[in-house]
Amino acid sequence: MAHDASHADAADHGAEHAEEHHPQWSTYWKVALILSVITVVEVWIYYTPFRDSKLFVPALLTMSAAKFAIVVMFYMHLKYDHKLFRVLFTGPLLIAIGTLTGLMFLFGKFALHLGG
Amino acid sequence: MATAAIAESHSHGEVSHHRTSTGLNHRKVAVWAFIGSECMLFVSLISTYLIYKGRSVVGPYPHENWTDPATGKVFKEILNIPVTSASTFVLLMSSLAMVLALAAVQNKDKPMPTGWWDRQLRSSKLWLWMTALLGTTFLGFQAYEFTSFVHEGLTIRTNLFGSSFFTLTGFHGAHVTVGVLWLLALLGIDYKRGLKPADALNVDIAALYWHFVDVVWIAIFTLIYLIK
Amino acid sequence: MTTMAAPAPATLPTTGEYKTGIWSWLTTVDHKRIGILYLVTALFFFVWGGLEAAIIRAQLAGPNMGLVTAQQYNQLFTMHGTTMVFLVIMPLSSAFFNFLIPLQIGARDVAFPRLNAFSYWVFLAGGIVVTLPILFGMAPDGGWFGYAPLTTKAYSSGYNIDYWVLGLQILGVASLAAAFNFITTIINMRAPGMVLMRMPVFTWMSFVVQFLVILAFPVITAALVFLLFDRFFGTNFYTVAAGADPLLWQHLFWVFGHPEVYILILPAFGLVSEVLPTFSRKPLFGYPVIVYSGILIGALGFGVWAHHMFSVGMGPIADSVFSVTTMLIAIPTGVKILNWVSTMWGGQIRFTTSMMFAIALVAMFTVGGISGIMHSSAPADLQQTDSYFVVAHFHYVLVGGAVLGIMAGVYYYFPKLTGRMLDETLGKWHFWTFVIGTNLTFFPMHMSGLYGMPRRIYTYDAGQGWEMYNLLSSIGVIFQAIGMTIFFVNFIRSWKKGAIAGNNPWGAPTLEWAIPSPVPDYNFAHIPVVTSRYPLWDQKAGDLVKSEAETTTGGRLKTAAELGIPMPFPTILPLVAAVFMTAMLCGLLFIHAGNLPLALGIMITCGLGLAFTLIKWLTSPLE
Amino acid sequence: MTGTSRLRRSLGAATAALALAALAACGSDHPNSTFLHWTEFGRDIDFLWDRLLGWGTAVFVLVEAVLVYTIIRFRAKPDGPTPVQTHGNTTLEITWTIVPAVILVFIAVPTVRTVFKTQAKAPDSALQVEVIGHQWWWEFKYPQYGITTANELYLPVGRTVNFALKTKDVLHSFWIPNLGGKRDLISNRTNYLWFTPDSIGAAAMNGQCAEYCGDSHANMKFKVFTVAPADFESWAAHQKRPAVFGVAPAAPATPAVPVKSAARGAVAAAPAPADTAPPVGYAFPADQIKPFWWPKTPLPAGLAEIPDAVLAQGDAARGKDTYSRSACIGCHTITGNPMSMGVIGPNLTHFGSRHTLAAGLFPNDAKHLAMWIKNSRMMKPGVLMNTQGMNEMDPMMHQKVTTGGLTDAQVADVVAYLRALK
Repeated sequence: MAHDASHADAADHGAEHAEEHHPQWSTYWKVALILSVITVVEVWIYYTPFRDSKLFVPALLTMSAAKFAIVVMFYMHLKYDHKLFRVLFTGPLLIAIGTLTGLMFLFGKFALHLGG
Repeated sequence: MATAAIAESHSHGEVSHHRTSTGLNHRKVAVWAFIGSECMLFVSLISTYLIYKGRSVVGPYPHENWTDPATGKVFKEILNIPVTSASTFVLLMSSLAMVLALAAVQNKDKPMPTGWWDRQLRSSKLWLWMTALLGTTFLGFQAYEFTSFVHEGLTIRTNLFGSSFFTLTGFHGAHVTVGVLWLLALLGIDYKRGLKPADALNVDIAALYWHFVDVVWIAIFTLIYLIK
Repeated sequence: MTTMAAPAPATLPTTGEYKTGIWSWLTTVDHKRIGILYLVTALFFFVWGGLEAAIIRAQLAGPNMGLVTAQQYNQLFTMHGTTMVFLVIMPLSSAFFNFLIPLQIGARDVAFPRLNAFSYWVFLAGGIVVTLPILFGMAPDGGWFGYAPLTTKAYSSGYNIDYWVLGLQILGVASLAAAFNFITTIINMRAPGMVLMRMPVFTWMSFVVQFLVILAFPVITAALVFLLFDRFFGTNFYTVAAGADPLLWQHLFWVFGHPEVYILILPAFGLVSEVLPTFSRKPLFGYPVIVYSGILIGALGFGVWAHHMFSVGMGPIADSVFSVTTMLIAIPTGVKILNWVSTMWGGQIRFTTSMMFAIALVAMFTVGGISGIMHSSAPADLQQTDSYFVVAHFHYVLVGGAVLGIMAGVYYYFPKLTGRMLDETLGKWHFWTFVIGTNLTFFPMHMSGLYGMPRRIYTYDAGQGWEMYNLLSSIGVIFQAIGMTIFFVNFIRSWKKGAIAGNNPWGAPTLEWAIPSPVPDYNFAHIPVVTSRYPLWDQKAGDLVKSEAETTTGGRLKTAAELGIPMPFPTILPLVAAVFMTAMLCGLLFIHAGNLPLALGIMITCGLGLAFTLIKWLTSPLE
Repeated sequence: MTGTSRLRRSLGAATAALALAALAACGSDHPNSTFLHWTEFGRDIDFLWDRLLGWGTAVFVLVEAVLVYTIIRFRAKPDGPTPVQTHGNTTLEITWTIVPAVILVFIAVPTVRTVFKTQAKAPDSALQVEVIGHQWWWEFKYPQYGITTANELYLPVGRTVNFALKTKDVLHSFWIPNLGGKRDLISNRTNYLWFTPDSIGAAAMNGQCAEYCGDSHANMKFKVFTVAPADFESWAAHQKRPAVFGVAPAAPATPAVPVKSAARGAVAAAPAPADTAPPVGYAFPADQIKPFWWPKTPLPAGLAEIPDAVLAQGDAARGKDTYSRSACIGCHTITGNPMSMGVIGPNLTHFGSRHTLAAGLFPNDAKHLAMWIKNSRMMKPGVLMNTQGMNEMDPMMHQKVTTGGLTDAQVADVVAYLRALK
């Protein structure tokens, strides 16, 4: 039922994969539900003693990454779209995450103190 | 630049004599490249916030109370998690509205279903309005947050936390504002001549931008608000 | 070999309706004309930045000289660096991106022609904002990497740094807009059969560079936004008293700054990768390796930034990691050098001026690359960084690499640009004086640096063992100046009077040489179908271009209209948008002047003007 | 060390053949050389440098030789055949990917080892020196001795010195090329650098700021003396004491400056006070300092000198009075002078024992000191210290000094006072 018309203008483009795998309305609702649940869990654990656990930050980062990935894959339909877009997005994203990680190390945010 | 790239618009991508080597639309390629670039912008802003976290010489602080040694005045931890959780939820729901708007435009020429709810799902105007309103609500939350912080004694000039916090969230807010204006422009077209499946690409591109601004907030909410 | 022997026509082809006059240049959206605008503007700034360098070298020719004051000197070296990086080498590369990319991939234009014009006008505006103040003695004086907190208002209370921050921010917009444009162009507008691994290496390197731009410039944008907010709105990003960490600026700057080095050098690598095969009459040796090493250099370029900061005390782990990643970059770079030499090996080398510049790049970049390895060793770098040794190093990279490569490109593509040849005799004079001058200027700097001379000093004392090296460097500048003067004479004369070039004067293999010189506004009368990496060597001419009978009428080339090719309309809107945007940002200067209402008035007025222009732009048809 | 110098010799020969010959022949003396082996830090760096230069030269020679051979051997011949259209050679390309990688291992391993070695914690017995950068001068503190001084650094031979590097304003970089690499002074951070001057006797050398820090970056130098341990203790013991007004020199330490000012001819030596107070401590003997070391900065045009006759009239006691009532005390400390407690400018307690003034910019003699006091802003661009001479034009404020200005005679008195602070 969901038909991707956005490819109609692309003259020499085979519309085959877009036809088959495009998400349904129901997918969008399910995704919204999952996103909401994760957000609720995130806020909930913020108010529990788990907040002082060593696993708190990793847990939050994992949930946040999951939300990030779900939105990108389903709402930005990167899961279904041309693989070029995946490259255009994940390449820069990886460099960005690498830079963030590098900076955190350099400013001692990961507390890796050896020597000096 | 995004707007300028988008401004290379209507007659270009859709004109049939312009074949493209990948079959992809120019503007959509450009917007994905733009989003990749924005990743680096927000990573710079987020990194700066995180680097400066805990380094302010005076309060108020995000997660701790602070007593001004000069006046003895106590400043409470300033981040308001319940309010921000609500605004985060609003922004997430706006993304849902946005995909529904896109789906509605893509399916404009299908026979109209009979069920009331299914008919609502076909209304691009409804979902575009919904997205814009949810986006505006998010901005309202942010305006509330900013003004209450100022009342509590935190401005962009107060300390490192203030400078990096307001700049980061302010840049995000500016992106949401651009997104809302973009949605209003699409609504203007919808009212003037109706968005058709051939316009789906225009909505698609706006949606990509909108969702990206949403995922940035997902990162900000966790990294800035929830992690101490 | 099909086109190699084609006799040059006696006259230049004309299309009849190619518009001339100032207005046609202000409104042009033709990538070739925009390329020419970039070229001419960048060459103008080359003279400007060169004069700054000449004054610097005159001041340093001997010890304790008093030609300029300390403050003037500090402005001169800041502006020399800023000018050469942002207003000379980058836009010279942009000139080639604009002119060449569509031609090399068989396209009629870039993906967003009006955005392309906008990029140029924004670049020009940013260039004016950052360079003009030197005429009033108010030029930026914080060094080209503008380390905080020296650049904060507490230590630089004048307007000098304001112009730098605003100018760089504006130039960043130009680079980003252009990069999105070229990424889209290369991905989307290749001719049928022009798969990625058939693309000319220049286009490949340009493709990598555009990604470096879109990933590196946002970082400097953020860093500059912080500085701008600090200076105009009183934020604390670099305020020492508020607990700021000056290393924040340094890290953000070099996260941008190191990829920027590759933004400067890779286009030149691309150009010599075109020149060397043509004049050796051999395909590029190891094309895939050259391409992959270019990508690898670009990607690794994001993991080495802190090697500019070995003296700041990052700790042994960071120093070691960045030392090793920096050394890794030497591998793909070395591979490129050896592949270029192997391209010439076994060939029939023709020593045109273009080829000589390309060979000189291989020879001289090697020196810069080796001194780069010397910096990569963190403890050794502690004796080298911020000394003249590092000045020698990056001039070997940027002059011995980027400028020589671009010069090879200018001599190579001038015929395609203008339809006429640059004079080869003057070219040889240019080559020898410039290359000798370059070595004479920069090689002694290795020595003065290793013998303890720090960089960025406006004067030095007698008896420190530096006099002779400095004198040699200063004499070298005279040679460079003579060389560039010869070049400009040649450039201007040949534009009007040079020998007629014909389609393919060099017997080159790539697509741009299949069409007339100068290139008609529609580029390709029909879009070619490509089946080879070297179509003009491997394919029949008839497969690539229409016959002369089909494309000419009455002794002239047919117009786009006659051929039924839709062309984008010229428009002034990109220029207007660029002016509004620049004026809007410059309104901030009145905040510094203490006149908030005027600042707001200017910014709101220009902001509305910009919005109105963009709406007009958005709603007017492209073609 | 012998092994490396043999390596260096052979490589030096190769390099000379590559166009250095002319340069090396002309270059006679390099007093600020970075190749010296005077500290373990310097030796470690030079060890790496030898490897870098060796491999670098080898690669350079190889690449350029192949390049030159190629362009000569394969130059186009008339009617030459179309060359064989080779597209590459996988074996070759893999080879020249792996070979550089292997060479890099030989550089990377000692690099990493040296990084960790030189950045380890300094031994606890080290002499602690706190270095504080200011625009544009250096403050040196010896916390173990309770000494604060400026612009001249005394280091005992054979003892590890650990510098704690800080800055009061913008970034600077602490560099003594003869002794080893540089380290930056970063606002809101403390950096450390340590080494042991163990292979050099008493020597005077240069240090300088290596990070651009504004107007007078070029003029932010400092002077370094390596001295025998006993001499260091003598120097330190005296520097710790409050200024004793009117102290006579024990040794011929008076800077009888043996050089000529490039611009103004001979530099006048000031009359030494003929008092007989307690002896001063060790100061590096001026006559053992090589000519390169003495600043030859020209005097600014348009700044009137104070005649020698007026300077000769300077009286230290009057000068103390004038000094103690002038603006000087707002910025300078002289321990022993209770009026002089300022901390913005250099500590002047034993100013007379220093050989240079204005961060190594001028020799510390009466003439230069007088002109410095009169109009320091003409002597050194951008300095914070106000112009003090009566009716002098302050080049930064663009106005003449009137109230509070010092006449030439008063300047001469202050000069006499400051120079008496041995």
